[in-house]
Amino acid sequence: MEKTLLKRSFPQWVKKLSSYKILAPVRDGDFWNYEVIDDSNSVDLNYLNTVLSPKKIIFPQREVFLEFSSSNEEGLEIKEVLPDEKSSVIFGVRPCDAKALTLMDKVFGDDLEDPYFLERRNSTILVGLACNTPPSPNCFCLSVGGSTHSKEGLDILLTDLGDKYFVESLTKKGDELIKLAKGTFQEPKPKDKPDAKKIQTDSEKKLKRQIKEIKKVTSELKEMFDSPFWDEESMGCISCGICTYLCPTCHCFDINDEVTSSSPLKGKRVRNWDNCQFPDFTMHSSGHNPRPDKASRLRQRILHKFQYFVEKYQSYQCTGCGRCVSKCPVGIDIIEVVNKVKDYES
Amino acid sequence: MKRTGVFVCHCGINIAGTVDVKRVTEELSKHQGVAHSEEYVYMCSDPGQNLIIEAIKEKKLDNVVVACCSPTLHETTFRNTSKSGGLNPFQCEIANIREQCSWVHKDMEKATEKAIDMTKSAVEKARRNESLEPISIPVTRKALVIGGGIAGIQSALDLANTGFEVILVERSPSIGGHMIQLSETFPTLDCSQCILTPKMVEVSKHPNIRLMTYSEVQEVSGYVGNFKVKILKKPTYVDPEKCNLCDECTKVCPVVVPNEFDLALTGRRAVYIPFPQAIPATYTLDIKSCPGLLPIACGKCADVCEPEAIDYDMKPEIVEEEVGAIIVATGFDLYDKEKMAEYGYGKYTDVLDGLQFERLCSASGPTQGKILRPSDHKEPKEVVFIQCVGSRDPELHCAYCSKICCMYTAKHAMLYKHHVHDGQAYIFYIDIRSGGKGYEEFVHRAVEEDGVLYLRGKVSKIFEDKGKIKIWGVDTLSGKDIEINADMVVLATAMRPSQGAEELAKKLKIATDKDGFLAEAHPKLRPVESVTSGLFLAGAAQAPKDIPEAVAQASGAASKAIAILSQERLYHDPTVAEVNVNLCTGCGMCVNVCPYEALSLKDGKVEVNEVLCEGCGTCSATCLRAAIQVKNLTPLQVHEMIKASLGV
Amino acid sequence: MVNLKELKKEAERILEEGKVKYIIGYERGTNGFWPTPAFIKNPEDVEKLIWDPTCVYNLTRFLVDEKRRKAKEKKPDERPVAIIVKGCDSRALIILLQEKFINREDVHVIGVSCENGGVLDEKKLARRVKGKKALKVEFGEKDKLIVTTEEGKTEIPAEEILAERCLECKANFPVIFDVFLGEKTKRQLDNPFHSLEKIESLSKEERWAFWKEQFDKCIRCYACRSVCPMCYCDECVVDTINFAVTADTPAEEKAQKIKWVEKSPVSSENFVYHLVRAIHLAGRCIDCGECERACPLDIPIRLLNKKLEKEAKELFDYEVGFDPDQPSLVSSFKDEDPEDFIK
Amino acid sequence: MAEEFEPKIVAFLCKWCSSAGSDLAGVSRMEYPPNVVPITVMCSGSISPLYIFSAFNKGADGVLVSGCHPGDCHYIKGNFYARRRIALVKKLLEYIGFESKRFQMSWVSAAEGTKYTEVIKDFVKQLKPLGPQTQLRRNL
Repeated sequence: MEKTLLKRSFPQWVKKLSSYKILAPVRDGDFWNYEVIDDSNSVDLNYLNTVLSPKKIIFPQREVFLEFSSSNEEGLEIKEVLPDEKSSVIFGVRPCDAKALTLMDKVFGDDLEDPYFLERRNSTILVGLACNTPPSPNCFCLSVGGSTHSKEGLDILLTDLGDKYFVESLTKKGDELIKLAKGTFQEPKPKDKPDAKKIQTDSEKKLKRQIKEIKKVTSELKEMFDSPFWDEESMGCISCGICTYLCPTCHCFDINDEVTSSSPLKGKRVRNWDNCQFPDFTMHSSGHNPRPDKASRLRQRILHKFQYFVEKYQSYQCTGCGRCVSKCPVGIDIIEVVNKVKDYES
Repeated sequence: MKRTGVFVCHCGINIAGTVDVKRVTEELSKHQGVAHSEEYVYMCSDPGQNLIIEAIKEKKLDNVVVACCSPTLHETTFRNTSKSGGLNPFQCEIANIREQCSWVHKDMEKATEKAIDMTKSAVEKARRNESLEPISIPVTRKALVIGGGIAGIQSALDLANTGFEVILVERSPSIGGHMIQLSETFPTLDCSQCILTPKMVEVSKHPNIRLMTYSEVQEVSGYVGNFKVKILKKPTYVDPEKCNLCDECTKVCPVVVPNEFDLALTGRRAVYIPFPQAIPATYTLDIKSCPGLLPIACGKCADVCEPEAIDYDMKPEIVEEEVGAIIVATGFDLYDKEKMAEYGYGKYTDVLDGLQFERLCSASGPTQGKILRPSDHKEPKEVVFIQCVGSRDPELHCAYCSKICCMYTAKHAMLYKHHVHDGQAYIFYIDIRSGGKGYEEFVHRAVEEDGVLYLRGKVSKIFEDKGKIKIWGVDTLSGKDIEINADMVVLATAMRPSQGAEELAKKLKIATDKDGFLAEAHPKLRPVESVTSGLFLAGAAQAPKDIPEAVAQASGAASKAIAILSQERLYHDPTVAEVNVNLCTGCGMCVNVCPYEALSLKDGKVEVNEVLCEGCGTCSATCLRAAIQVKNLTPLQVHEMIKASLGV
Repeated sequence: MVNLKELKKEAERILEEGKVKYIIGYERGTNGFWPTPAFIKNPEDVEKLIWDPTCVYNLTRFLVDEKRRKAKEKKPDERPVAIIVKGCDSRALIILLQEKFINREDVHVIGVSCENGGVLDEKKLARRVKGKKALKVEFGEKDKLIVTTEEGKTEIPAEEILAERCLECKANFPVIFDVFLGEKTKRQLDNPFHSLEKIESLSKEERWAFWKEQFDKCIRCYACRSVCPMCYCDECVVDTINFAVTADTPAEEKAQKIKWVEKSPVSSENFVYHLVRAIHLAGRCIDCGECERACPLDIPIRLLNKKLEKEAKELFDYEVGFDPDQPSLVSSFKDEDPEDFIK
Repeated sequence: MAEEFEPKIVAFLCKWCSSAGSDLAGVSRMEYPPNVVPITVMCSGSISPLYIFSAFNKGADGVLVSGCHPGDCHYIKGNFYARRRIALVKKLLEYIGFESKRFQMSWVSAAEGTKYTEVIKDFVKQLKPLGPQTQLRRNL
């Protein structure tokens, strides 16, 4: 279904969606983040990339799995806690972040299904906004098979045509949303679609950064596991969690029992994001650490995204959002690292 | 999981009166890991203790918590009980639900709640206690006594006579201290030298005593039972073995310097014997006043020395010794004369201090016991004695009372009257402190039999006037102004820690009080011990004292030392700091804060000297990486106690 | 003015003479005009070295890595590592020496002075050149920085785009070095704790609201402590995992690990984490501002540490980072330390 | 009317002075409110800031740290380090807007049973109007 929507009537549409929880980018000082919106007028789509991707909504940093308590002698009493939020709409999802969610679907919905993730994923509708100009100087979605106007993973894609949006509904869920506010949409004019197309090609030209000949990378990496390359590249790394926590595709987690009372025993089993760049990520209780240094950890990050994931799911585990590049406190640049991989002779 | 047994004591109604003991017992029985929980009217009674012993055996308990009175009372009891039950004593913890709970609360409900939390907290601690054995240390059965005054002599003799080896170190050429300078002693007026010299001789002859005069302690390391000391033996340039005391050397020595023994009332040569009965009986060449040895400037003494006892090539020597205990008896000095200018001291030759007057009275003194004033050797007819010179004067001088001045001033006045029957003695005093056996009577005797005139008040001005010393003052009783034209003034100057004591204290790591006297471990209960175990205090080094007190403390210190030396091994509380070397980065912060220098850095990691460690835990609170903790009161234990106290 | 040629000459010299293992410095990054730490081993690479107001990083952080690496090596190269330090970085070095974490002889210190008072604040700059993209920033004449954008050069008064910490810097030149470039132009400081005033002036409730909002943002990526040269512990006390264990660490010791803070990024735990970090940096933080700069969510962490720096000065007259022989703040005391807060 | 709020206080007492002082209060049968659960440590110098944060994190409404008077420390100088450390913790808590009335330090000697009861009474009185401490309490 294709429509157009005047920007001024955008709030009316949002108003019609009162049965949903609405999330959209909200400005906080110098950066943007997805927050729950209660006032339909406060949805502002002139935003740059959010610090945290919509990952944090569908795969929250902390998730309670179950609650346990020792009820007298019968041992433990256990209660599973599944997410039961009303379905929500996220506005202003960037194509790269939407694509990222499809990659997570592979992980959490593949051979092993993760009810917590899927529950949220299915109850969420993604309204994307195409990037007429790359929102970050470090965008490189094209290099990893994405696009500034990619529809992958979205339910609706909006393209900014100046005073109006070109609206493409891509799924049933999307159609639902539009139906809820039929009146506020118009049928597209003939030139709207070509316009949108043109904007896309222009904007893709504006992408400043790219990984060249990415096809070669995966095979190259296979040869480089023991290369000193990783030592050189990781010298500047400080082993913080920014790159992976901000990454829309990174999905590693750690499961913990949080004891709130030791006698009688009470507590929760929770899942928290974890991070392959932390030194203790692979720490064994024996004291052995298979990834003892920064080099092996940086290698893991690159290999996971450009080799292992490809091997398992035939897709890079990177959508070119550029967050890890922009926010790395020491200027480690995944684009450069991968570019160097290709022309590295050991 | 560890099996803990909980035993709640009623203490009659002392606890049960305000704490629902039954409920505490029930609640605790539900607590994680509590395998047994019971109450009894008096846990400390034999039947009570037997309950514990049986429970330990039957229920296979790993540790025991007794909820009862303060650990200061029965911790030992119940630790021994646990021991007889087959547990390590450290597996027993006390929850103090009496002093800290039942006795201070009225509301039964709330007191019970609190008692429950306290007991749970104790359980959490107990189950994480390590089983520990006391740390045992070998003992070097030899003692060091620093200071050869009456206190040091007494300590040395007591130790030696008990059969222990003693090293007695004295920095001046002879032992005897200040007591040997005194003429008579109050309140009996017996001759000071007559009662002291026999002891000095005994020291010199004693097979167990190694006397090291003209020597100073340079360095002390180690700990109780195992101190290592370095002693500097200064060269006397006279071989005591060869010296036959012929005194020829002094006759030829060209130098004359003030004689310390007579407090500069007389002079001595550069080579000299401090006083005739000096121990060791030998001469000393005082290099500071000698014209010089390198190169030899004079050399007369060696020339005349028949037995060739004089050896200019004698070198300072450092003697290293190991001892198990140390007694510090460094004595006192009188308040510096510079500070006493307002009394004309140091300005007018006939203004003397107490010790100088002692020398004047002494038969062995500069005037062979005749009291003549230094300026013109005339017999003084009017003598003014002034008490509290520098003492009890927080604004300008010392805040404390020097304690012995009241008595020796009375003695001085009395001695003066005995020598100069027609003379008049005045005493300016603030008040008379004559506590002590026969002391009060002594002062009365001075007034009644010897007609000494006591004037209550302070002196306002002292100045020379036509060969006399004019004293202005006020008699605060009559309110009258007083003016006396005295021939001589004797000042009862304050007692100070002997010069150099502060420095020595640092070497020994003994604390000093605000006045510089050595600090005892406890002002009431541990008056002869220092905070560092194995180090004891005797005599005026700790506070102003008269002879009997000094002697008493000296014997006390000796017996404390004997308590250590008489043992094969010492045992030290094992709840000391331990280091997790994996976490330690060797920053040394803990080393800085340790009050006992028990911590040191070795190859970038900190090491604990378990014998020096007292387990205060300041190190563990300072460490940023939890790399050091005190056994059986670890951060984990505190963390769990916090949780239990708050019921989470 | 630091002469970059001289800097490179010195770098080349020590590398050619084989005096040092390698040089830790700054080189131009690939992400815009921001630099990235450079680890230069070969004399021919010294050309990469740069020195301008974008050189924000406190490189002493990498001496910590170097020590760890060295510890693992069988036959370690015992030569020192050369490092380029600004005033603040040099104070970090002082602390590392004070805490005996590194030995003086293991570092060859190339000190540079911060011309016209310091380094950039990325966000301030972005705001200042609104929209336009900065390509280059250089030191200009007296308290001016020269910013080059697509539209050419503009002179901007330093204080408008300098990092807050630089405006409060006690000494914008190194206090310890083997070689020194530039000059010791100490900027005159009327209020070294200016940045605290805003928060200090708030009411208790407002202060709480402020910090709660900040710490609620925290995602515990630990960039603050990872970038901090003072956070060199093998294992942070708030970490719930035994990290500094070895194969022969007994189970009991592992079990001793305390969960002071839960891993979950919830308000209370974030607070405790940041409080513990602040108190552990008391008397150690030298205000290089890296924690705040690294934070992806702009939590003003620096203002926590700065506060304790202020208290240390005012309560105990304790100055951080000038004397490697001074005992640390919490392992020393004065008899006259204030105690009016004690009942 | 609702029951009056009863604050829960964790009191870290040094063994030699403050704990002994609380014993004396007991022996002299002085009464004070039962809101305090004492934890006896060897020396106030051994009290880590972590203990204090943790106590609040575990839900304490108030935390008391008590040691020997300056100069009386059984371990010579432990309480001087405590004084400095606690001062910093107090300032930090104030700064982040934590209710600093909830954190108290005192000197209580073994002879000051009366003072101990006074300290507790005042502290409890001070805490009651504040209600439960939620600022740092674990909210998992």
